[in-house]
Amino acid sequence: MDAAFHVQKLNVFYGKKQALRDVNMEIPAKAVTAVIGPSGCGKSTFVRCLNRMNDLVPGFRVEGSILYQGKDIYSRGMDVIDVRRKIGMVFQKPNPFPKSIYENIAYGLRIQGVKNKEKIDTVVEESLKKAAIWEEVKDRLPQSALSLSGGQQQRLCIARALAVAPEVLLLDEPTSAIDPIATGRIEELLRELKESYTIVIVTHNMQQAARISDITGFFLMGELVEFDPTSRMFTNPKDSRTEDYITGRFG
Amino acid sequence: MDAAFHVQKLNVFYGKKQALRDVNMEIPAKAVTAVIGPSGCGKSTFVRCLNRMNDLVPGFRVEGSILYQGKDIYSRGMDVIDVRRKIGMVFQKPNPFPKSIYENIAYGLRIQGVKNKEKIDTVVEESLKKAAIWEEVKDRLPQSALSLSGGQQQRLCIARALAVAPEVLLLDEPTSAIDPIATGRIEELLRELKESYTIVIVTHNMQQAARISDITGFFLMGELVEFDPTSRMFTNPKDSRTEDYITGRFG
Amino acid sequence: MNGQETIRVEISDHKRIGRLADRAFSILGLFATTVGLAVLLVLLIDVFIDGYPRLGWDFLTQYPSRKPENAGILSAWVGTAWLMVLTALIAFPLGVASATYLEEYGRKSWLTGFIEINIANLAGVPSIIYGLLGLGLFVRGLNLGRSVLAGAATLAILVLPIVILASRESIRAIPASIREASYALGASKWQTIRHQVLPAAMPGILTGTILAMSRAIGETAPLITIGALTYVAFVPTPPVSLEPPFIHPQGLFDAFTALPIQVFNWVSRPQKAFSINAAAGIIILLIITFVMNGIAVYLRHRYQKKIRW
Amino acid sequence: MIEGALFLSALLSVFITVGIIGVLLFETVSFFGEVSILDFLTDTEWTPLFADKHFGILPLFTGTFLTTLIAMAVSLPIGLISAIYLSEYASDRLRTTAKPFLEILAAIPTVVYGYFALLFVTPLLQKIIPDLSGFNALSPGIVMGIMIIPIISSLSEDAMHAVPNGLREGGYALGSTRLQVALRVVLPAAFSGVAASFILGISRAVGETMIVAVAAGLQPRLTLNPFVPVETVTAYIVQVSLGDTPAGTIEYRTIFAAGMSLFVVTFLLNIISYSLRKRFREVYE
Amino acid sequence: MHRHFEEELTRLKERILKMGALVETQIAASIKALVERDTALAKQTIQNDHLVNAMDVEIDEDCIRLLALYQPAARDLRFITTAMKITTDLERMSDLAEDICERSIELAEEPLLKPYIDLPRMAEAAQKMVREALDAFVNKDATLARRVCAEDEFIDDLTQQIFRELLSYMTENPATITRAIRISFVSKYIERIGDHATNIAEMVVYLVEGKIIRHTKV
Amino acid sequence: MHRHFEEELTRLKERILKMGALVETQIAASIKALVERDTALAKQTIQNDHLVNAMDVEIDEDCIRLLALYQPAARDLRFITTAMKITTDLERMSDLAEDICERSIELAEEPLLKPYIDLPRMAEAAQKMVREALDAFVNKDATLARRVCAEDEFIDDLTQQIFRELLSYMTENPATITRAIRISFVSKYIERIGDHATNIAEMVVYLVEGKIIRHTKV
Ligand SMILES: Nc1ncnc2c1ncn2[C@@H]1O[C@H](COP(=O)(O)OP(=O)(O)OP(=O)(O)O)[C@@H](O)[C@H]1O
Ligand SMILES: Nc1ncnc2c1ncn2[C@@H]1O[C@H](COP(=O)(O)OP(=O)(O)OP(=O)(O)O)[C@@H](O)[C@H]1O
Ligand SMILES: [Mg+2]
Ligand SMILES: [Mg+2]
Ligand SMILES: O=P([O-])([O-])[O-]
Repeated sequence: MDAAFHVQKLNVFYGKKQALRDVNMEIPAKAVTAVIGPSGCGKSTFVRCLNRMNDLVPGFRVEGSILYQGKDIYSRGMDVIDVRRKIGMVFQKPNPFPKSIYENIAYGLRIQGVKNKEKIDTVVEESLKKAAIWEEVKDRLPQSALSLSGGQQQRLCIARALAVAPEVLLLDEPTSAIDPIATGRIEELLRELKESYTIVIVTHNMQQAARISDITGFFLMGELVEFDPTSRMFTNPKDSRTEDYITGRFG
Repeated sequence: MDAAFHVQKLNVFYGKKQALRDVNMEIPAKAVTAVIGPSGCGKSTFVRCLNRMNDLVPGFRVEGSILYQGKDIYSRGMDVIDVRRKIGMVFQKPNPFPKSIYENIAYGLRIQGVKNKEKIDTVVEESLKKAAIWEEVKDRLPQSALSLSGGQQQRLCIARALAVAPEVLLLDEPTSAIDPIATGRIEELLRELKESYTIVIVTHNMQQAARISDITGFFLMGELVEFDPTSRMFTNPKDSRTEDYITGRFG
Repeated sequence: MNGQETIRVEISDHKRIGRLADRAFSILGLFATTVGLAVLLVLLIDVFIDGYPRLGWDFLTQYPSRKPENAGILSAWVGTAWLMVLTALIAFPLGVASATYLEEYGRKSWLTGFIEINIANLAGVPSIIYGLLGLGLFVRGLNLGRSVLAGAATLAILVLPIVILASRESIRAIPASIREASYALGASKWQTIRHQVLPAAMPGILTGTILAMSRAIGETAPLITIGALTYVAFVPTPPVSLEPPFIHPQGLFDAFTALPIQVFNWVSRPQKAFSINAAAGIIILLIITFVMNGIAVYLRHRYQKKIRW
Repeated sequence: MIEGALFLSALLSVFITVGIIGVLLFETVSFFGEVSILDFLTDTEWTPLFADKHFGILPLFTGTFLTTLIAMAVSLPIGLISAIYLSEYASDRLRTTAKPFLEILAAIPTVVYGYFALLFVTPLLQKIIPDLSGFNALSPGIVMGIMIIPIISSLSEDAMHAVPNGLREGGYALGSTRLQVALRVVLPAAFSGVAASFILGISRAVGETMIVAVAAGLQPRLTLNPFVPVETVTAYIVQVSLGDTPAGTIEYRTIFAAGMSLFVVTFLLNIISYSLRKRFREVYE
Repeated sequence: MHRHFEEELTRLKERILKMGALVETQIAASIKALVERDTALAKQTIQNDHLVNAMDVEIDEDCIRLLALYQPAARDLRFITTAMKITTDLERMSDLAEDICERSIELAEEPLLKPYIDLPRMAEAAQKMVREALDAFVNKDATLARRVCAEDEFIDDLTQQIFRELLSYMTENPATITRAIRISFVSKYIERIGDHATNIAEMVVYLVEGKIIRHTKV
Repeated sequence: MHRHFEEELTRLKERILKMGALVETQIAASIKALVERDTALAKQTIQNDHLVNAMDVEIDEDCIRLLALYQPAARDLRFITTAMKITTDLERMSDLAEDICERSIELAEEPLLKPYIDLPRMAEAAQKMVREALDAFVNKDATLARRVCAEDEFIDDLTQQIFRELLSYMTENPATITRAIRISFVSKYIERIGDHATNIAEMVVYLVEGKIIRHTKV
């Protein structure tokens, strides 16, 4: 597997507090990488570093490097806006814009200055199809996105992220606010999307990591304890701390 | 096992909408009964009927009977306040009163008119001990309950419910707002409490039902599809709908 | 639990009292709630009975007069209209801009903290103080005289905190997740504010602004303080006309009166006939106020229902 | 660039405060150039418009104090009880319909209340209390109280309503009655919000102008008798403004001195109310 | 997720069937080698045993992986645990076929004791049992599975019969002893293959009905 | 929950040990019955097999219950799946002890062929393997487990030796054939017990190291 990200000696601080310590990781392209670990271990911090979402947090500071396709996304020349466009993100709670379904998807194009209505139409349809929600919404594109159910909203958010043609999809506990059936559908979707996208998913739910990921990283107190193929991680982890966590003996 | 509740032909309506249909169930005393089922199937409605918490909902109507220790709790002569005191409840989100830890526990006694400080002190200590949180809070009883962590708050709420000496503890998804480690602690606690209390727990998390309950009821669209010992339910359910739900094939 | 038996005994009495108190309170509460509404009703009826006879077309089209039966509110309502338009034009952009800064840009610092307390305080400063400010600053300081502009500026400053607070509430209600979503798509900060935050917050902002204007419309004291005339037999120059130069800013500097001032003027006179005029004026004033409030309540209701984050 | 413009707008509110204080201070300082502060605070007569000028602010403040007291005596119990009722007892329908109607009370222009107090309430009261004079503190006080009811009931209700339902359920699940839940769980939880509404109500009463200007009479008097005419700080400012007092005269400056005193009092009240509200928010939002 | 898991289960099922087919082939080949005294085939068959072994390990790891990753319950859980046990039985069958081959290599070096008539019949019966047991597994057919269990009688009887016959040979002519014993071992092996098929059938009943019937005859 | 689950695991382990102890007793008793020609003991031992069977079913159900209710992963999962397999082996050992008893009942009705010397030694070695395999399991001791695998050699050799010896008896005196064959079966049974102990040991290695070593010698 090719690596999409090379994370090297990543250290992250919020003010004086260190949130990540010497993280090294090679995130494979076109695969699902899961990030697990107890609350506060730095999972969100980690994925949010991958598209510089954390830049917005006051006091945030990063050391080390994150190479995406060989280029350090934190280097001077890098355009944050561009990084974020290439590396899309989906959040814990579905957060559709309070606009129509159509406008939610179109937004990403509009801010890039795309005006051509036909082009936008095409992208809207394609993105919704990719996110496996087209059938459910195609007759109600002008309706408010808030009228959708939680699970639909989350798929809409995925479609919205796909609309700007990203290469990577970061997901921070995308199903923790969603009922089990909708969760199943999103897991299915992610599995399909990995054919074309590099996916990194943070999850509190170990079973979810087990079900959908190819490779899993286990964080503990800001450290990457183990980074292994998921099936190995769950049957025969290398590190005893991983073993303890996986078998529920942690803490 | 003795039955604590005999639920007979229970039908529940919210206005015109029927939320429960012909539910028959014998809830064993001094055991953990789990209630599972997909969202909206009537789990919460069911447990909230057991201590008449639903009386507060406008449009709520009940048919059939719920015998608790042989007496119908919905009969005319029944004192709601008394029913609720005997049949305590703990909710999804920890809801400590914004008072001191001590006052949270004392509240139940105070509203019953208990004034004796020593008695209250004793009950506060005992309840906190039973809820396995005494050690963590004994030095900070006068502090606000809101200063506790989510998991601690939930145990405090359990302690608060225990303080009025109930016989039954109803819990509606008590750990769904809490991190996994705190959840583990509460599960442990429930298992201990079943020595002395009849426990009914609603949970979205099938694994949780599997882990901690002795007997499980599976609801679907307001109907009680299956009510069986938990180990049977999870290895060899009778009803194919249960099987589908348990194996994640539902929907 | 050892003391449980004794607790039981104490309870039964306690329980009965508890029940009774509960019942009693529900009656008392209903009564307390209706008192206000009853007074409102009485007030409306009283005003209506008093003022109804005087209402009519000429009441709206006549200038005030020393003869009560000839006196009308033309100059008053035109003045009020002028004031409202100008006030809105000043207060709305400033209010929204300020709210946007504080919510979106203002890093937590002593300065933003200070601005925040300051605005909260301004919202509670008695309106008459604003009158004094208007008097000292606009009428005398900037030498605007007792003009429509001075009045509008005073009222704008008076309602500015209301607009800012409402706008801030509304902007704050937009969850951070919406902003993050926008950033994650590669939007810049201003794009995010412009395309997501402000449009989403607009219903709330408008509601707040309308409420602010309905407050402004009834304000009397500050206008009196800056010296609005109580007796004006002309209307300010209309801002546009059909003849060149079409636009006439000089209207801004004309003297003016306003509805509530007219009402106050009439109320203050001992003659019964003027009180009737006052009542009639009040009816007009109330209608405008109620309509604006109605719109605001409707807006708020509608959007509160629709948007659940 | 945009940020700069926005920042200036935000700063404007500071300029307004500076402006208020500046204007008030400017004239007040000149005022105290002519009148000693001691006199101002201790003299029991206020007669700046007479030939025998006295500049004791006390009579004006007793007027304000008296009308405020009456207003709060009316609005506080009614507002609070109705808040509890609406939040804890009333059905959702009643609550959502009653509240906007109550809020209308606060939206009515104060000059209308003045009319009401002078021409309806006073004559009515005179039937019960024969020696009530045509202008008095009682009638505007009561009407002001009515006007303040929604401030207290609505804000208190908001605060109580913001208390998460979980707390109530927690209370009921322990076997509480409705009243016990309302008084022992919800009210304490909403306490700072409720207190903030009280203080705001007081601040409103203190600063209220038109009702008292119309119905309380314009006679500064050091009394706590609610049946006789009095004058409040605010009414005095209106009184002077109505006349054509030229700028620069001592009479002109008195209104700024009175305004300054008023500002200081309401300022303190507002700050207290603000910090209370802030505390409430920190807990529940 | 459930579709994916379902796919995994299907794949698992297919693998087990493939392993079953391989084992059947092994059994058939071993008997063929015996009857036709084809040492080369016997050696080849012994060789092939490692394929079965590899599949055993692979399926086992797969099952454990599925248990770890998907936390199955009820039907799915029974399916996977059954699969784990079935492969053990299949693997043993292959081992037994290997044993048959070893004996047949030895026997091929000595003169023919007598033409094999009953052994191929037994072997056929055993093979049929294996096939039917796996069919029952695939189709979740408890009735078929129960029939398989019953068929074991037949093989057991034949084994007895063969043993008695061989005894008479041996007593008559001690020179045949070694060969006779070898042949008796072969029949024993086939009998054990039948036993393993019975095991599988019993597990199928468990899979379908959730009831462990093994040992119930005791 | 984890404490409770841990308790369940401990209980499972204890049950397996109890079953192991019972199986050891069965093996010892079967050999004793053979050597001392004690038909009563043999019958008793056959009787007792149902206890082992019952434990097998019980432990199996327990394992499936634990898998269903606690969804174990990693170490715990390996432990439970290993347990399921170990009991199968233990149960087969008990079956083999039963077979030994059957043969010993038959042998007891006939004159003694020769004093048993090697068989008890083999049986002892097999018992030791069983004990050690279970010790290894309990203590998660992969080293010990690997040693157990090695010990199997010894038993295999002895089996060969016994068989050769018996062959000579038979060829010399055809009257001994039936008895000799029975004895050779017994040795075969013991050898298989050793094989099963080896299986357990191999699974212990898997449990500890997460590596399936079975068949790796092939
Ligand atoms: N904005 C921030 N300022 C200061 N500290 C922060 C900030 N965000 C996170 N942290 C701290 O950094 C650590 C890692 O936080 P992070 O949110 O990455 O954890 P997480 O693994 O995502 O946890 P969770 O599962 O609860 O989402 C925590 O100790 C947290 O308290
Ligand atoms: N107050 C109410 N008024 C009207 N309908 C209601 C009310 N509460 C619940 N319902 C309806 O009754 C049904 C059962 O609801 P209930 O809350 O008991 O489901 P649940 O199983 O607890 O779901 P969840 O897992 O989402 O908590 C649902 O269809 C719901 O929409
Ligand atoms: Mg996180
Ligand atoms: Mg529920
Ligand atoms: O190896 P067996 O299963 O035939 O004993």
